[in-house]
Parts: sequence; C-alpha cells; structure tokens
Amino acid sequence: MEMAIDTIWVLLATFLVFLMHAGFTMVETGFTRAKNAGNIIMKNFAGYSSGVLVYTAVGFAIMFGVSSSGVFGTSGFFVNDTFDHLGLTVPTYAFLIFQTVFAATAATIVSGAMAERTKFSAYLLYTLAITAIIYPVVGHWVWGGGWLDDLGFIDFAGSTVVHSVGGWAALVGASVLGARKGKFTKDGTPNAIPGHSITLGALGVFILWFGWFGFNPGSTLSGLDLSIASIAVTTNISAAAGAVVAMMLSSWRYGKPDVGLTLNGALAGLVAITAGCADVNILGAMMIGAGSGILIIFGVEFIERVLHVDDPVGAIAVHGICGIYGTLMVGVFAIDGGLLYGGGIALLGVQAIGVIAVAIWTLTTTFVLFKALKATVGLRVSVKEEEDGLDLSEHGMEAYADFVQRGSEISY
Amino acid sequence: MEMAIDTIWVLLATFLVFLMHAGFTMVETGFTRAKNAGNIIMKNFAGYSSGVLVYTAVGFAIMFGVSSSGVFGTSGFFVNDTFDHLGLTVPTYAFLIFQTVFAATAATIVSGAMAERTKFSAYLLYTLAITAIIYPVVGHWVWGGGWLDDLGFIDFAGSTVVHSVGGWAALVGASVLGARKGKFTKDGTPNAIPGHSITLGALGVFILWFGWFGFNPGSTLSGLDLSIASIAVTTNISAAAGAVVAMMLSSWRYGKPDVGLTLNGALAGLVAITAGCADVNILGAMMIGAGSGILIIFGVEFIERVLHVDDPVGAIAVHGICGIYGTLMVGVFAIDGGLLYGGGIALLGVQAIGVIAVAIWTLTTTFVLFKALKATVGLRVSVKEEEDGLDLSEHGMEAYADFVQRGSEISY
Amino acid sequence: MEMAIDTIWVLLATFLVFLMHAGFTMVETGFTRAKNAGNIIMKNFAGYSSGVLVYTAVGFAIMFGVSSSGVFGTSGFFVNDTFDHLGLTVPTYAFLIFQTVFAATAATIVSGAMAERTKFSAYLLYTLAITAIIYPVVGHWVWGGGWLDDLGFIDFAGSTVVHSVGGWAALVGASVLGARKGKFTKDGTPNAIPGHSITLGALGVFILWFGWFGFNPGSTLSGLDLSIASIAVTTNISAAAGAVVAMMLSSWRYGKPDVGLTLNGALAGLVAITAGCADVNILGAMMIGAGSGILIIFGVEFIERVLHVDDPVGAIAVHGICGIYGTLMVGVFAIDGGLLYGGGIALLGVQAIGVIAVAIWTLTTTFVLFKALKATVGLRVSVKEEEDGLDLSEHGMEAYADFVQRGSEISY
Amino acid sequence: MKKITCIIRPSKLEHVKECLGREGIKGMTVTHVIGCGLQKGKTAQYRGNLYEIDLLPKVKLELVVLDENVDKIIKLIVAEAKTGEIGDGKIFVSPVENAIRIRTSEEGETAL
Amino acid sequence: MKKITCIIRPSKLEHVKECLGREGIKGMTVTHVIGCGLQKGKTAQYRGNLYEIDLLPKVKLELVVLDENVDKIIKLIVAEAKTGEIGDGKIFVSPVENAIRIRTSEEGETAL
Amino acid sequence: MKKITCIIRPSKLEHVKECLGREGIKGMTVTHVIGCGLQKGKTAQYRGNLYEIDLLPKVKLELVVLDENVDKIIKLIVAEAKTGEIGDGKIFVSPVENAIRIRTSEEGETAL
Ligand SMILES: Nc1ncnc2c1ncn2[C@@H]1O[C@H](COP(=O)(O)OP(=O)(O)O)[C@@H](O)[C@H]1O
Ligand SMILES: Nc1ncnc2c1ncn2[C@@H]1O[C@H](COP(=O)(O)OP(=O)(O)O)[C@@H](O)[C@H]1O
Ligand SMILES: Nc1ncnc2c1ncn2[C@@H]1O[C@H](COP(=O)(O)OP(=O)(O)O)[C@@H](O)[C@H]1O
Repeated sequence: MEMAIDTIWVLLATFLVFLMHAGFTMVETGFTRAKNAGNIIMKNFAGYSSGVLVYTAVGFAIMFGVSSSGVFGTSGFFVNDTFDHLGLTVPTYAFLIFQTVFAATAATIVSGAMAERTKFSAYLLYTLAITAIIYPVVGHWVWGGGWLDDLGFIDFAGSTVVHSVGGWAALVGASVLGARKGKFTKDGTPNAIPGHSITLGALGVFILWFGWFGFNPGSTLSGLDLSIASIAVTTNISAAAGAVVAMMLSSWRYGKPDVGLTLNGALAGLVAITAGCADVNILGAMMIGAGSGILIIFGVEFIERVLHVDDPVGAIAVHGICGIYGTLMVGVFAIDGGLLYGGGIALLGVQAIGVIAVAIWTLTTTFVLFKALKATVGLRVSVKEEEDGLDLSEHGMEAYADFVQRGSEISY
Repeated sequence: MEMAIDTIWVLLATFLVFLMHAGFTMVETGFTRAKNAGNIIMKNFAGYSSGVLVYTAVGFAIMFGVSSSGVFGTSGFFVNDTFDHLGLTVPTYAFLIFQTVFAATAATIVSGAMAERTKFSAYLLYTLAITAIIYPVVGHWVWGGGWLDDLGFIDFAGSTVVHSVGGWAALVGASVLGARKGKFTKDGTPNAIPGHSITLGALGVFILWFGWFGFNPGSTLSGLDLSIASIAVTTNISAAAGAVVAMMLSSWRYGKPDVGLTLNGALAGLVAITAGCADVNILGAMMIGAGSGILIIFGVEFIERVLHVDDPVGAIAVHGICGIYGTLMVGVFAIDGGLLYGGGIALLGVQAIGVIAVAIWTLTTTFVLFKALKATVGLRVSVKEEEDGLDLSEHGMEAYADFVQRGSEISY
Repeated sequence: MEMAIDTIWVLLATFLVFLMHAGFTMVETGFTRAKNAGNIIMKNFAGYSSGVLVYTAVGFAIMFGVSSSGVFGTSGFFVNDTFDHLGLTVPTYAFLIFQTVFAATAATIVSGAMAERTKFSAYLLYTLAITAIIYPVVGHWVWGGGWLDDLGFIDFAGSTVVHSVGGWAALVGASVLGARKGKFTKDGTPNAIPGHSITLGALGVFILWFGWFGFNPGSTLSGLDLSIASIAVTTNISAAAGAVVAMMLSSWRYGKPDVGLTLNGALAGLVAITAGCADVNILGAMMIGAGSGILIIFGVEFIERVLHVDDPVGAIAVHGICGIYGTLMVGVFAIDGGLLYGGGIALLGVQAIGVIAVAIWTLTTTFVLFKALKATVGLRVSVKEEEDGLDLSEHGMEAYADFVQRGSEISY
Repeated sequence: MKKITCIIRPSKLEHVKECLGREGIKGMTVTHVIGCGLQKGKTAQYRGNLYEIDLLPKVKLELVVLDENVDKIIKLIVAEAKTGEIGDGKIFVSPVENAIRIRTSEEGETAL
Repeated sequence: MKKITCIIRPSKLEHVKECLGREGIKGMTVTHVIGCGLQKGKTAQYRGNLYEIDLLPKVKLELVVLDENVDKIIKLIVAEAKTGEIGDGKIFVSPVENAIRIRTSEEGETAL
Repeated sequence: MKKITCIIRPSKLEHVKECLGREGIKGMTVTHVIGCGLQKGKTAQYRGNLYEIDLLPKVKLELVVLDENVDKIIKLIVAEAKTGEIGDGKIFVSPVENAIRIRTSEEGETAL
C-alpha cells in the first residue's frame, strides 16, 4: 500500500509536469509574433514527442543506468534492464515517466530563446541531442548517483539539472543563431518586438506555476514524505515574491508595472526555489523569490543590452540566471547547512562547484552541437523566410486565418 | 500513512484551486475588451501573488489563530506559532496552502466586477485589505472556531465565506466606482459591451469547473473521508443543471441561447452548491443548480437594470446572489436538518443569520475601504485613460500587437 | 483505507477526464472558423451539461444496471438502487462520476465532425440520445457485464466503447448533414478551410493528452493496482509516436511538416492505445502509436477524398479509424494472448467481433437518429445562416468583437 | 458625385453614423485604420524597452454622395465628431465619376 | 487612369479575383471593411442586452486601371459579384492622375 | 491638393514614416491591406490540402498633401520603400477638392 501511495503521488506529479509543456508553449507563443505561432507550437509539441521516445530509449539509461565512475550510466537502454540499484519505492515505470517529462522540460526551454528564426529541422536535431545525452549526463551527476551527488551537492528538483542546463543551452543557441531581424538598431540598442497574445502568455504562466506543484513536491518521489506540504508552500511563496518584486521593480525602472516582466518574475521565483524547496523555510523562500524578482529585471537587461543576445521570451534570464542563483542560495538559506543558519560556506562551495561543472559541460557540448548544426543542416532560416514568418516558410500555414493582421510590421 | 493520504488529497485539491486563478483570469479577460486584457491579467496575477504573501503573514493568523471570543484569531502571525488547537490531520503547511489559495479566490472575484476602469494601484491595496482582514474575519467566524461555527451554521466549502464575501465586495466596489463609459445610455438603459474572446472566456469556465473539484471535495481536508465522492457528484450536477437552465431561460427570454449566460449558469450552479455539497443528495443538487440557473439570468438583469450597477462579467450575480442562495438552500435541502427532510426551519434560520452577518460585515468594511481608496489614491482612471484602455494607460502595453483591432469602438 | 486510496485515484482521474472537455472544445474551436467559435463552445459546454444530467438519470442504469441477458442494464435509474452487483471497491458515486465524464466524451466527439453547419437544437437532441442509450448499451456489452465482456473482448479504457462509438456517430452525422459550403469544388476536390486559432487548437491537444492520463490509468478504477504506472507510460509513448510519425509522413506527403496533422497524430496515438494500454509493453505501445500516425494521414485523406465526407477537425479519422485499429491491435500486441506473443488469432478474432458489433449498433442507431432529426427539427442551418456564421444565427453573438476579421472569406 | 472621406475617432463612429442615418444618409463604408498627424503618440513599454505608438487608432468613413449633399454632410460630421482636442481627424472631398449598384447594374446617381 | 473601387460580399472575393485574373487584370489591393446601406443589420445579444450590428462585413477591392479597361472590368465585376440580394455592394469610378511603380520608378500607364 | 496613395511592404512602414516625418510630412492614414500583382503568392497547406495565398500583406499609406509637395514626397517614398524585388508596391496620385479639419472647421490647404 505504501508503494501505491507513492506511485499515485509520482504519477499525478508527472501529469502536472506534463502540462507544463502546454504552459511553455503558451508562454513562448504568446510572447512572440503571430506569424511564428504555429512554428513555436510545433517546436514544443514535436520536441516533446520526439524527446519522449529518445529519452525512453537512451537518455534514461545514461541518467540512471549503472554508473560508470560517477560520470554516466551504462545500463538499461530501451528500459531493457532492471533499475534495482536505484532502490526505488515506486515501479520503475512510474519513475521513468516522471523523469521523461522532466527531461523534455530541459529541452523545451531553449525553444523560447531561439524562437522566430531557427530552422525547424535543426531544432529537432538539437532536441534529440539534449534529451539523449547532454541533459542525462548532468542528471546522472546529481541524481543518478554521480560525482556531484557524492560531493553533497543539493539540487532538490533541478534549478541546476533542469533549468540551468536549459538556460545555458539557450544562451549558446541564441548567441550562435544571432538576433532576430530588427531586434537591435545599428548602434546596438534593443527594440521592442511585442508578443502577439499576452492573454495566452499569462495563461501559460499560470499553467507552468500549476505544473511546478508537480515538479517540486513531486520530486520527493514519495507521497508518504510529508515534506511535500512545506515544499508546496515554499514553491508558492517564492513565485509570489518573485512576481511582486519584479512588478515593483519594473514599475520603478520603466515607469509602469510591466506585465510581461511580472509574469517572468513568478517564473524566476519558481526556478530559483526549485533547488532548495525542500531545504529552506518560508522566510528563506520569500527571500529567494524576492531576489529572483530583482535578478529577472536586471538579467533580461544584461542579456539584451550587455551581451546583445536576443532572447524573445527571457528564457536565459529565467532559467539560466535564476537557476544558478537558486542553486547557490541553497548554500545560504538551507536550514541544515546554509550559511545563514550557521553551516559555514562549505555547502555554498559545493553548490558553486556544481554550478560551474554543469556550466562547463553544457556550454561546451551545446556550443559544439549548435556549431555542427550550423555547418550541416543550417541553424537559421533565410531573411526572406524570417520576414514572411516561420509558419508560412516552415509549415506552409497561417495560425490565425480569420483575423486581419498587421503584416510583419515590427515596432522599431 | 493516514496523514499521507490526507496530505496528498489536500495538496492536490490546493493545486486545483490554484488553477482556478487561471480560470478567473481567462473568464474576466475574455468577457471584457481587448484594450484592457493586460490589465485584467495583472490584477489577477499580481493580486494572487501579493495575496499569498499577505495571507501567509497576517490573514492566516486572523482566520485560524487562537480565537478572541469567536471574532478573530490572534496567534500565528507569519505562521510563527503552532496551530495545534485546530486538531488538523494534515501538516500545518498543507492546511496553510489550501487556505491561501482559497483566500486569494475571494479577493479575485472583485476584479471582474470592477474591470475596465479601476486604478491598478487602488486595486492592489484593496486586495491586501481583503486578504489580510476582511475575508479572514469571516473565515474565522465560520471555519476558525468562531461564533457562526458555534451556532451550527453550515457552509461546507464557502458559498458564503468565499463567494458571498467576494460578491458583496464586488457590489460595493462596482457601485462606488460607477459604470464604464458607455455602459448606460442617458435614460439608464444598459448597452451591450461584448467581450473580446468568448473562447478564452469559455476556457476559463472549464478551468474553474475543474478547479471546483478541488474546492469542494478538497474541503473535507481528508482523503479518507469517502464523502469526497458524493461531493464531487453534487458539485458536478449542480453546475450542469445551472448551465442547462440558464441556457433554456436565456433562450426563452432573449430569443436565442446566450453563450455568456450559459457559461455563467454553470458558475452559478457551482457557487450555489458550494455550501451544501456535502449535505445534499443528487436531487437536492439538481434543484439547487437549476435554481441558480434561474437566479443568474434575473440576477444579472437586476444588478444592471434595477441597481444600475455595471458588472462586466456578472460577478455579483454569480458569487453574491448565488452564494447567498446556496447558503440558504442548505437549510432547505440538507438531508440532515433541511426543511424538506423534516428538519424544520431551525437550520434555515441559522443559515440566514450567517448570511446577514457576513453581509453586514463585508458591506461595511468594503464600503469604508473603497471610499477611503477613492479619497486617497483614487479608485478610477481618467476618462481619457479609460478610452485608451487600461493596458496602455496603466501598463504602457498592447495585449494583441499583431492584430488589427476595432479601435475603442463600443456597441451602443 | 484501501477504499480511500482507490477513491482518490478514481476521483482525480475523473477530474482529468472532465478537463478533456475543455480540450475538445479548444481543439474544435481552434480548427474551425472564428464565425462559429461561440457555437462550438456551446455545443461542447451545453452538450456536456445536459449529458451529465441524462447519463445520471438514465444512461448509468442502462450501462451498469442489472443486466438483461447481457444486452442492457435495467436497474438503478436516477441512481435509485444499489449497484452492489458490480462489486466495486470505491463508493458508487465515485464510479458514477467517472463513468459520467466518460459518457460525455463519447458524445462530444461528434460535435467536431459536424461543426459549422449543424442546428444547435438538433445537436442537443442527439447528445441526449447518445448519452442516454446509444453509448450506454455499448458500454454495457463491454464493461457492464454484457456479452462482449463474456466473450473476452478487451477494451481497457474505451478505444471501441468510447472512441469508435463517437467516430461512427461522427461519420453518420457528417454524412447525413453534408459538407460545409465551399468545402468541395464541383469536381469533388476538397478545399482547405483553415481553422481560426492554431494556438487554441494546440492548447486543446495538450489538455486532451493531460486528460488522457486520467482516462487510461484511471480506468484501473484502483490506485492500488500498480499497473497504473505502466499504463501511463504506454499512453504517453503511443501519443508521442503518433505525433512524430504523423509529422514525418505529412512532411513527406505534403512538402512540409503539417501542424494540424501532427497534433492529430498525437490524438490518434492516444485513441489507439486506449484499448490496449494495460496489456501491451513499451515496444507494443510504440508500434501502435506509430501505426496510428500513419493511419491518421491516410485516414483524413480517405474520409475527405474517397468518402467525400467533410469532417472539419478529423474526428472520424482520429476516433473512428484509430479506435478500431487500436482495438484490433490488442489482438496483435497484447503480452498475454496477442498474436505476436504466441497467443494465436483467437483474441484478434474476438476483438474483430467486438468492433463489428459496435459498428453495426452505432451505425444503425445513429443513422435512424440523424434521419429522424433531419425530418423533424431539421439538422442543418440555412445557407444564409451558414454564411453569416452560427454564432450570429444560432446565438446572436460575436466571439471576437474587438478584432477586424476577414469576413466570411474562405480559401478556395 | 463626390466621395467624402472622414477620418474620425473610433469612439465617435456610432454617434456619427446615427446622425447621418437620421439625415437620410445610410450608405457608407467603414475601415479601421491608424493614423498620425499633430496628435502625439503614446509611449509603450515591453520587457524593459520603450517604444513609441505613433499610429493611433482611427476610423475611416467613406461616403459617396450627390454633389448637393456634400456641404450638409460635412457640417454634420464636423459638428458630431468634434471634441476640440487634437486628433479629431479630417474630412477630404474628392471627385467620383460614376457609381454602379452591383445588384441592379444601375449607374450614376440612382446607384447611390 | 481610373481607380475602380468595388465593395463586394466577402464570399465573392475569391471568385471575382479569379475572373479578373483570367481577363489579365492581376493588380489590386484588398481591404476588409464594414459597411451599411439598404441592407438590414443583424440583432445580436450579449448577456441579455440586445444590440444592432448594422455595419456588415464587406470587402473593398481597389484597382487602378487604364481608361479603356474600365467598362470591361465593371461589367465583369457586376456579373460575378451579383447575387441579386440587397447588400451586393457598389462600384465607384474615380480619376487617378499618376501611378508610380516603386520597384522601378516607372511612371504612368506602364506602372500599372 | 492631391492624395498620394502608396501601397508598400509592411516591413518598410516604420522607415518610410520616419523619413516623411523628417521632411515635415506628419499627417497620414495607414491601412493594413492585402494585395496582388506581379508578385507570386505562397502555397500553403492545411490538413493535407494545398491552397494558394495570393493576396499578400501590404500597407496602404494615404497622404493628402499640397500640390507642390507631391513630387518630393513621391521621390522620397520611392527611395525609401524600394527593395528592388517584385512586390515593392505602387504609388497613385489622385485629386482632392477640399480638406476640412474637424477640430477647427478650417478648410482647404490650412486644414492639412
Ligand atoms: N495629410 C493627411 N493625409 C491623410 N490623413 C491625415 C492627414 N493629416 C491627418 N490625417 C489623419 O487625421 C488624423 C488626425 O489628425 P491630427 O493631425 O492628429 O489631428 P487634427 O485633425 O486634430 O489636427 C490622423 O491620425 C490621420 O489619420
Ligand atoms: N453611398 C455609399 N458610399 C460608400 N459606400 C456605400 C454607399 N452605399 C453603399 N455602400 C457600400 O455598399 C454596401 C452595400 O450597399 P447596400 O445599400 O446595403 O446594398 P446594395 O448595394 O445591394 O444596394 C454597403 O455595406 C456599403 O459598404
Ligand atoms: N493596378 C493596381 N491597382 C491597385 N493596386 C495595385 C495594382 N497593382 C499593384 N497593386 C498593389 O501593389 C502591390 C505590389 O504590386 P506587384 O505587382 O506585386 O509588385 P510591383 O509593384 O513590384 O510590380 C500589390 O500587392 C497590390 O497591393
């Protein structure tokens, strides 16, 4: 019966995390232009679908197979082996599907940052690579009994494993790809390219927040573990604090409370608390969330104005910057071992090592990957195709056939 | 293990209720104009976020702290105390987060009624007040061991505590605020101001209905309590009956089955059954729902044509009128103690007392609140800002930048 | 406590299946024109609502009442009897509501196929008939202890009971009704009539997929049955395979990966795996899903180009063709008894008998039903009403009042 | 025959249409346009970047009318569409050489 | 050169466009407009309030053509866009003094 | 007074508007239109059926200007809206007989 309770919990959490893909899709499509809406849907939808197949066949084994000196797993390809060494309290299949929807999350983060100009075929190939190898290796290090796990690195639900991997990949992808036409003026000032449906974007954020209640509390992998309650609370509070602070800060910096950035603020808070949700208290969660609300504003500016990287939905700032920040904050706010609770800087040091190791791995592999894609199938559509919109050029379709649209007019 | 089962149940119910905020947002934005879509999103989103922080810090203590003679709670601010006096079967945090999402619901009801003309800053201040004090006090009376609880008042999941509080506040808010420009002609006849997306509105209603399965069955606070099954059934049936009756009645009264009112009919049925969902049978649920389908049609007309109050989404009729109606119907249809089941009018009397007490409290406090806001920060945007739309004036944004819109043309 | 666990599982599954109605609504409205959006919402919403009432009153008794020689149930109208003969491990009400949301699903499939030209009143009458009698009789045969059950027919979650019934009814309905104006040129070539919101359509597919995690794993009716984990996995994999194959095939056949058909591919995979989700392994699920991805492409073409039936959303191909296919594939891929696993063709034969019996029953009854509706209230709106759109003619409304639309221009 | 093209505020459309209707002028074609002129645009913000919305929503009315009605109609529109604030819009008069009613193939003045 | 402005039913657009194309008239500009005239509007309802939708969707075609083609085109459009029901729309002919093709800077008739 | 009607590519709108502004031409009315001409359409697909999108998005600028400014403005627009690819669009010049500023009732050239 214990097993049944745990299984129910893990499965329901899985379903919630699955729905996050609807959330990502709505956020990314809402915050970009109507002429690319169908393409973004396809990237998320086909990306998830092929990611499921590849992760089941390969990624899961690399992440959770018997470890080869703590670096990657080596058994259980096509789930054709036992995973007894994991000592699971739920059926392997429950664990498998939970991990599958997680893996697809890491992959999908990138699609937002590379939106509106990436070749569909190249994107799909990228998805296969990250789901089969890049993400599972990191996952193995931290959750699969790998070397970071051994060091005592804490990343409860994946600020680093999932989000910073996605964030780093997004950074590399968007950089190699270059900015959308019209995003920067000749002198490098960024232009606004408003999204086509703030309502769908907001719906997406609500759905993501909802899904995060599976992502974080579900990561106990056990419904008998009563910390699920406090994890739900810290998750919710950090998101709320992120949103409120981002709203206030955007209002102070840009004159009016910015809707897009407030929505991003909640996501920032969610990403940041993901690492420490089981190890901090309400106050810690509030602090972490508030900090992420500040970071998101300056992070978006930094990516755009200093790095001159064009990230249409703010994925790098949300998942990358706040993922790292959240991971480090565990070293500060963890009740058990955190700097503020008398734990010294040991934990903080380990957290930093983990962050750096994952950064190096992800930056390297995705850089090679995107360069290879660029050199072979090509990474970017032509200028003409970009102007027409990817819906037409990549899928031969119109997403909103009954509405009169503003052509491809952009605001610059 | 019992505790785990209860905790899982309460948390999942919490997540469903959380999603209701997405539902509210979609309903409210869908049923209002495109030029205010971003503002409505912000009101719901920032309202929820700040409500979470304030309720955790203050509201929860006032609602469930140790009672001061049955009127309000006095302990546990910032959740810095035990809540052992509640005798919970779930961790305090599970109870806290369930109550938090409930509290935010009461607050958000008002945003629909005050849509398209309220100052954003004033709305946020209102949210803080209702989540910190106005709602928690009522909650204390009924669910926190307060005086209404002692009287035997039955409001299982909050027809009165949540919905009528929201409804009364909406009535006061919309009255003090005044109607939208163009809503009434000089002779007081109401004009139609169609919403901008019936599809999003309908999606919102579906999501709300879904969330209500957390709201009502979740209010057992225990998964071991098998009445969760019958509660789900009564909830579903009342909503269905409300929709069907509203559809037929609107068809008979206005010539064609009205989509907006049918959707409202389901919500009316959900609100009405909320008080009695655990105490009535299938037939009672069907009756209560059917009645609410009638009430919603005449209620909307009454608010608009008799009171001349402009409530763009029908929040007052749905949550206020049907909330009261549902609470009273417990006295009629409760299997145990209801008028029709031989219980006499005792219970009905108690229900009426509860309704009236909550009405007086809420009307008084929100009247003072809205008048104070009006006198200080101001409650309403300028005519110019209202014409331009609140998206532009309050947030400097466009919600649908790629679509050609019908200016601010309204249908009168 | 066992009962509590099962009840929680069944209820949560119910809630997920309920949300599928939001999914259906979004898919159907997204893939049709803006001028009919409100009507499609009403068909789904009012259809669900009246279906709930009718199924509770009549359908449930016919499906699960004491059997009259294996053909239909005869007891428990208005749930006014015990259902002890079912030997349930959950409260009758939990079972009732789970079955209710299922029944409404079968009904709603048809609304997509008959979209954009059906009289609203006729549609509602159809809904009553299918929910009260047509579907419950089939349900009785397979799940209510009827003759197909006795034969050993396997349809775990309803590829046949739910989906093929819906699919056959959709075929008959769409045929009797005739094509939308402009769908076929004089020589019978089909024209494209693009849907009005691919984003809402995609959201609907995500929601349906999410809901299917209640539909299939929930059909164990027990959370203690650990096969829920593997059912979730097979369900997910089949959907993923369906989407990927449909994407590749559409790309190969039409030049570019088609968004609508890829989305349909996932639904095809979900429908196909529904019968066998508890009886096949990962590989079988992948095969079944992949096959459905092929079938959906050719199925849509077949319906349109060979049968010349106009099915705006592809419901017949998705639910009908893939429902039958999935049911038969149980005979091939079932670990226990399937052709490929040494079980011979016995099971396949039984599966075929079931498919044929259900086809005959459904085709006959719905043919009579639609012909009767045509002869009495009328099945189709006038040409003028169809041109104006059903929103205006049936409900007197506009779904998108603030947007400039492309009139009724269609692409042919 | 002349074509009177008026660019007015969207909020004035209903009112102007009604007033024209009362004068017996029923035929017109309306387009949702955006325009700029003396009226200042609005500054919008999106994710931290400010931008100018300088094409503001207007409504364009096109009425083809008899020569003798031109002055009357212009007066009426000026009276009804005016708020006195910058951005009220313009009226342009231009020549039309012929008009045909598709339904009846009538030509010239009777086609209006 | 003349400008032919036709207001037609949206459902006739494809057909008219094709017929014009067959006659060698390929250049045109199309706008989605709303219009009123003799055709009666529709009564809509929203949450219990009735209102009139009296501006109905139409499509406006603008073709700048050589003088000698005007009659031919008008005939063709009248023939193809007609249903015989009120609301078929109108055709207006007005003078154009010059035309320039942006791509080549060609002026006058060769620019069409 | 003349009306200059330009059909240009949507992506050129901002640029052309700015250049006109710099020359002191501030008043104009803009419509989102679709058009066809020499430019080839796009083939789209929907659920297995191919169809032609032959009306492509364009932007229509209407500027009523003084006679003496016509040439200058045309030159400027041609220079700024040109890409050299088919589909750059056209400019049409037509007569305007009068202009009225609704706000002030000014007539004629001062109303522009
Ligand atoms: N020269 C012009 N040609 C075409 N349209 C114009 C012209 N000048 C103004 N308009 C239109 O009239 C609208 C109002 O003009 P504006 O100069 O802002 O205010 P006002 O009419 O009060 O002087 C503009 O938004 C534009 O659509
Ligand atoms: N005087 C006019 N000026 C401009 N447009 C007009 C005029 N009269 C009619 N129209 C346009 O033509 C359309 C059809 O006209 P209507 O009078 O309804 O029918 P019919 O053309 O059959 O007489 C109107 O919706 C309007 O767009
Ligand atoms: N005769 C015409 N009348 C009205 N508009 C035209 C005409 N010819 C072209 N246009 C408009 O100009 C646009 C561009 O014309 P096109 O022939 O495709 O390219 P180009 O201008 O480079 O020759 C068309 O899409 C259409 O909107």
